[in-house]
Amino acid sequence: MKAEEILAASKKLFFGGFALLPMLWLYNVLYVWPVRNRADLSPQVRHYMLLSGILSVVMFVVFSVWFGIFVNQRLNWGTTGDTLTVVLVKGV
Amino acid sequence: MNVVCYLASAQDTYDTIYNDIGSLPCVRLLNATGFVGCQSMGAASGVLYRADTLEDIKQFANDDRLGNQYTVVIPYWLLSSSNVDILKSSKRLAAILAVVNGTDPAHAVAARPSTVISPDTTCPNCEFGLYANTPNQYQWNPTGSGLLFEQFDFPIYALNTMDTRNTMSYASVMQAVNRNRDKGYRDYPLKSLQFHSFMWGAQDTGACLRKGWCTPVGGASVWSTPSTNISYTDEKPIVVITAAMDSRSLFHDLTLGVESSVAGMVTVLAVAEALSRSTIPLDTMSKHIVYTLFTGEAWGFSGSQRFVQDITSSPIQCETPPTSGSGCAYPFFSDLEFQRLNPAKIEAILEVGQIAGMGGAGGNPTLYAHVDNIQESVSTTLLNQVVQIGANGSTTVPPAGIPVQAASSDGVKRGLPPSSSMSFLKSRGNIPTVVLTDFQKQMSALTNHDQDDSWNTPNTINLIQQAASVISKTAWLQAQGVSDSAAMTPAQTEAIASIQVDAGLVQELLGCLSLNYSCPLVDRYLNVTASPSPPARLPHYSGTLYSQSQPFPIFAWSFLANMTSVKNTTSPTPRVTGCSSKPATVQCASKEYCVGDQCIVSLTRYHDAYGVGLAMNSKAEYYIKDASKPVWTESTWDPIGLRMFDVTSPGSQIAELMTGLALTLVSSGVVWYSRRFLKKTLKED
Amino acid sequence: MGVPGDRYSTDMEMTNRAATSPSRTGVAGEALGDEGENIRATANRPRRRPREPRRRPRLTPEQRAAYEEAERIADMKFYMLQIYKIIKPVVVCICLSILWVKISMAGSDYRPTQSSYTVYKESPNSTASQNFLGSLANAGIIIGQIVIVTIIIVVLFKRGHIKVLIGFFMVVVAMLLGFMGYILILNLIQVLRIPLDYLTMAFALWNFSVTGLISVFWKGPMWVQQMYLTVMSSLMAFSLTGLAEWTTWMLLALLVVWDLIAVLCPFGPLKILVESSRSQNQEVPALLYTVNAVWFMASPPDAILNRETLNSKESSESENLTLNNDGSPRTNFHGGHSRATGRDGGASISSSRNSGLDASFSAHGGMSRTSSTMELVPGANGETGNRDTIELRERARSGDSGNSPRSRGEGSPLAGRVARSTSGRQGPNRDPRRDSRETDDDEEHRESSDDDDDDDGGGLKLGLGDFVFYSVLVARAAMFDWVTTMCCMVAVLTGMNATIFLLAIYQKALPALPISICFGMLFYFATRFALVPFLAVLARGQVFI
Amino acid sequence: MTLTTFFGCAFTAYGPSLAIFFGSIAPNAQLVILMVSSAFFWLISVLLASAIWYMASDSRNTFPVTIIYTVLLQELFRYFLYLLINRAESGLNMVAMHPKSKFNRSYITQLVNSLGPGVIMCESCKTVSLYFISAITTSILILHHCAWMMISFTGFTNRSWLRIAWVVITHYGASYLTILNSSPTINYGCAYQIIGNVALLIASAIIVFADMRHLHQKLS
Repeated sequence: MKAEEILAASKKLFFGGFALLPMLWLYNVLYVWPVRNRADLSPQVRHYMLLSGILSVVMFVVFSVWFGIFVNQRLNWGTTGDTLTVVLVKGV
Repeated sequence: MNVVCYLASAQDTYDTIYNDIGSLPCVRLLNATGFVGCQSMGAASGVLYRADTLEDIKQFANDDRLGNQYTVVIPYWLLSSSNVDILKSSKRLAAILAVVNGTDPAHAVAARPSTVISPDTTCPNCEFGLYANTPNQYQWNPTGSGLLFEQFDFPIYALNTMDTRNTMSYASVMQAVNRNRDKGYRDYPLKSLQFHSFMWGAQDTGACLRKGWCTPVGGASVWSTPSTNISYTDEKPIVVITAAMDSRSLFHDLTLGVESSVAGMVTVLAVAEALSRSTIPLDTMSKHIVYTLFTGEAWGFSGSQRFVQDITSSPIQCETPPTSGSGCAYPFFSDLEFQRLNPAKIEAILEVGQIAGMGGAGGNPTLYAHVDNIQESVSTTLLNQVVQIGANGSTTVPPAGIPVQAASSDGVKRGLPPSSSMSFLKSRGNIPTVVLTDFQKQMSALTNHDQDDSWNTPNTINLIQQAASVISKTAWLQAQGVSDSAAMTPAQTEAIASIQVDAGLVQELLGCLSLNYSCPLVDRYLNVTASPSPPARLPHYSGTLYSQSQPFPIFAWSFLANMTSVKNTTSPTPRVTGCSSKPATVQCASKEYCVGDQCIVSLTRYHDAYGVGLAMNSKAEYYIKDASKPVWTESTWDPIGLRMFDVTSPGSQIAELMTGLALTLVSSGVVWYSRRFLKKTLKED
Repeated sequence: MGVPGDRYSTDMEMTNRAATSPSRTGVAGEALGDEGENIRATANRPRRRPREPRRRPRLTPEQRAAYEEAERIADMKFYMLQIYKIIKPVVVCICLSILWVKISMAGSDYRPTQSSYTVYKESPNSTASQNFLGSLANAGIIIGQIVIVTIIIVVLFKRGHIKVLIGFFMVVVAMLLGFMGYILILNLIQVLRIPLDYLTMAFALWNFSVTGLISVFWKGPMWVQQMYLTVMSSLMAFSLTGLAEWTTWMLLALLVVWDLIAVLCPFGPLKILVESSRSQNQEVPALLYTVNAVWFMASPPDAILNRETLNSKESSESENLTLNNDGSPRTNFHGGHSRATGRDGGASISSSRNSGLDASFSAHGGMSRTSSTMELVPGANGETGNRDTIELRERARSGDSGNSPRSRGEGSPLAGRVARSTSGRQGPNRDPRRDSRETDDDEEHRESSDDDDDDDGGGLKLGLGDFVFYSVLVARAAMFDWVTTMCCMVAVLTGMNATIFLLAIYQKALPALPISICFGMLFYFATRFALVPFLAVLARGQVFI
Repeated sequence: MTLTTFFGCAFTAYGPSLAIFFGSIAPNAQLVILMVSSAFFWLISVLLASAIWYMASDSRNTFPVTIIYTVLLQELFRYFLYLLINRAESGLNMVAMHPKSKFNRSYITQLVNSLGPGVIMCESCKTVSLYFISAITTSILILHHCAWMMISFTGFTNRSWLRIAWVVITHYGASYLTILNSSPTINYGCAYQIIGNVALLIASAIIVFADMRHLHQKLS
């Protein structure tokens, strides 16, 4: 696998991640990690990998925070809460 | 090789492990602001523990040698908020089994405390009553504990030896709990009980209805009139004779309410029977007589309020007529005949409240006539009439010696006790109204009580008979337009004398409607004994709307239809009989009903009864229209049940786990070591 | 699936196969397993080996005879390794399906998602004949779809519309991951009473399926792709458990027939497909679970310096790199879904290359090799075959000893340690070679240029469809009882092994369903009606046998 | 039976066999395949047994009879398996050298089925839950099967009837011992059963290790 290909791939993955695809960023990290130390690898790749890692973590944090809010607040939101919920939870 | 397989023989294994038990659950109900009743998210299970007295409960709470989770078996009368708090404080309460009736001495009737405490509030349904907005209204049920309005986050089930199945369950539970007690609750395996009591509904009626996990509490009221030609426009006034048909209690399967509702219902039915004897046909009188028996009264006067709301809002604009039958699809009405009643014309209301005489306040039984204290003047004449007739009756007709007093005879004007009349008076305050009860100051302590399941003959029967005769005569005089019995034509004197309440009928009705539904009387109308398992004691809980059959409304309908139908006196041709026994040959004409194997013409109708705060939209879904009015709904459940089984001690369970882990670790260690050993031997060789 | 070691190791074998008979060489390595040490030493600089032809003369005829002798065993071992590699994902897939079913059944109100294309709704009160005909109709409809789609695919492929096929498969995979995932999530959150909001779910599904698409059709770590393929099959299987019971059995039975026809008949579409793929030298785009790493993110030998802590097998990466690197992007088109939509990829091995023997003598293989070996050893053409087999044998031996020592009697850790230490030692004296890398690469490129389809064709490939229907069978059993489930699982796995051994014997693409499914169904009914009550009785007496 | 008991029993029953599996079988291709096929053959034998039981409707609940043909069939099929594998792997005989584990799978059902809160008490020893007894017996039986596998294969390979006889006899012994579990008369019957089985197991294990040592010496 040529360094340029890696660069191109991780670049694509990195920009693709902005389509609400943090998992793609994670994927990018998994993808580049094994070869992060290749001498002929352009430093950009490492930057992309780093950024992807950070961004994916951020995204996941954001969504888990949202989920926490939802779980705790949905009952107070009334109809909105119900429409947001996929399967209404019985008994609570 | 040891297998217990799923389908093929799972059942017998299941039976060897588990013992299913007939269950009388306490369920969750919701109103505009929250929910009441019992709920357990998971399946609660606990070792059976027996507590017969308050001391036992305290000891359970303080005994630190006890283990994890317990199902406490207590007598019903120990089930109070304070005791429950004590039990919960122990942190090891899984569920409660309340024994309402039991053969064990600790649960026998003899063991019951002398003073019963009503589980209802200190003024039942008053927040929906006539005086809801008046400051410090009179509390009719001062001893009420409000247990019905508590929230329990654990299952509470009842045990009651009311029929063979429940007696068996009771027996097995008692046997198990006694064995546990003999083992000191420490010598495992102990008997444990598991409860499934998962209620879908949560928060309040609004949210629950939105999610479709609740059904309105309610049923069918019944109204009936002898004057089949009644119309909205004929200027004839109306005399309403009314009572409630349902009551409530913690365990809906046990709800009976002899005092709370049955006696009143019996009275009205007896009145209808007595008046049907009148030699002067009722439909020819100057006023209409209308009998109303309301369901859902225990739930904020749902039945009466809805009835009043509907008749006052008539004529109804039916937007979408029904595809078949009578009534209207939207706005929904199962029947529209009620539009023939003109609320403006209601000129007198005679209501029967609690008159079983089970108040516990001893003394010689007396009937009290309550009137509204706001517009007292309008009711004065009616009140006097009732009292006077009561006085006459006590002397002339049997039963002798049950006087009828004005409730305000002691000079205190308390107004009306919680009653259906309030619904009428709320819409129009100036209707002469008298509510006849057996109490003066304070409702019976058995109000909405699970143990309100008995009466004492002949006392109760006399009371009912007296009330019935008083009401029938008053209604008759009212209908005749005669203010004073002194000024009566001979015909009228002869006619009123013909109105006699049959004590035998009263007794029979009482028996049929409380303890044995498949009695000859009911059977004559509904042929219940034909069913494979004839019902005996049926709950008087109104149930949820349109969901289950309504035995008491159905019977009331048939009985009233029969009593109010056009009798031979006016129509010489005898009734056609055999419409139900020989349906092939005998068919009733249109507009005729087949009641008790007879084709009759009658104006007797059901009327939907559910909280007036609720309404049904065009998509046949219920929603809250007015949260200030009653909006009681019952939550949907998962299948409910109890099962009993052995459990091993927590200690031994831990031991088992430890054994397992140890075994695993050791064996893996051995494997690892032996592999290394083998390798070494190979290398050495 | 996940274990990197297997990947490299098979990769290794593939590599050898790419040039010549791998199994033979592989075993040669094993046969003289005692040489393990020094072989492993050479393992780490294989590309240097051609330049040091010292070893070749060491080969005497009797030794060669020994190699021939070793081949049968070798094939056996090779297929065992293949089975070993394929069993893991299959088992995982089956277990996942069982899990889904069990969880869904735990729900108080489990309504299996009735498939839209069932004309006949089974009802308990309908008679057996009704059930039979109705289920036959349902299954027939599904099979019909499968057949049609298969034929379409074959036609497209023969016309060479690879892009269309790939696009089609992409759509299918996206649909599977998204829609089936959605259905599964619905079941799970309903049973587990999880409050989930549409935002989070859409987000999760979107991420899940897009990443899946990329990993399956584009680049990415091998194990992620394998994971996705497995999960996807389990999802498909779960969605098929929605079929009524009789329909399921009927469907499986018909599938067996169809599979036989399609793969074995002279005009069976799949046979045509395989042949045309061979003649066109064109990889069939299909969802095949390849046990071999068809593509790996390569790293130069010097990376080993920083990877001493890792698994010793990575020392063979250098080989993978050079042999696979430009085969890789294309081979990622192991795309599209197979059986779920009707594309029917039986367990197929491009046979002409798989057995060492007929590879080395088949014209194609021979040509390719000679052409490739020209650069390696300027020598008499007659000899080349043997020569470079020998060389490659050594190379393979080295690689092999690097890879799968565990398959031999003595355990791996020791070997691993040695290998690691050697690789460590190799580290420094590698560095100069990085300059000469280009030339090496060129050689390797030319060598591998015409072996591309080899490293796809090489190694065992199991159509995901087989995954799916194995899982369907076991999941259906799981709806009944645990004993039945286990029995069916064993039956299916055994059937699969049998199929693969048959592959070893017949050296041609074989349908993977018939044996397994027949065993499975047989065991299902036998267990359900005889074994289960039997065991129940034994259970009551707590008697063990 | 609570979750604790569930895991307790699960570990007890399957811990050892899992240890053997992951320890010595999973890493090895041949062994995995051998395990699957041995399980397959074992299932066939049990299936046949159940079929016989199905037909012999009169002696369904007399366990001694059932055990006779069940065990016999198992041993028979073990021999068939040996023949097959011997044929398949003519040349390299690594067969006798490796242990083959087999999961006594069927206990799973009881385990899962009993995930509910209730337990049955063992009839012969009232204090212990039947599940736990079964778990212990299961694990012992699994180990038994491994040992028998190895012993019998060694026996088959070098024609030592002693070993084969030992396998058959101990198999019968183990099975008949388990009848004690349900005996209402003998007190602590399950204890005797477990002790007896463990004794047998130890004996077999000694034989196995002896064989292995011998084998290795021979190899070297």
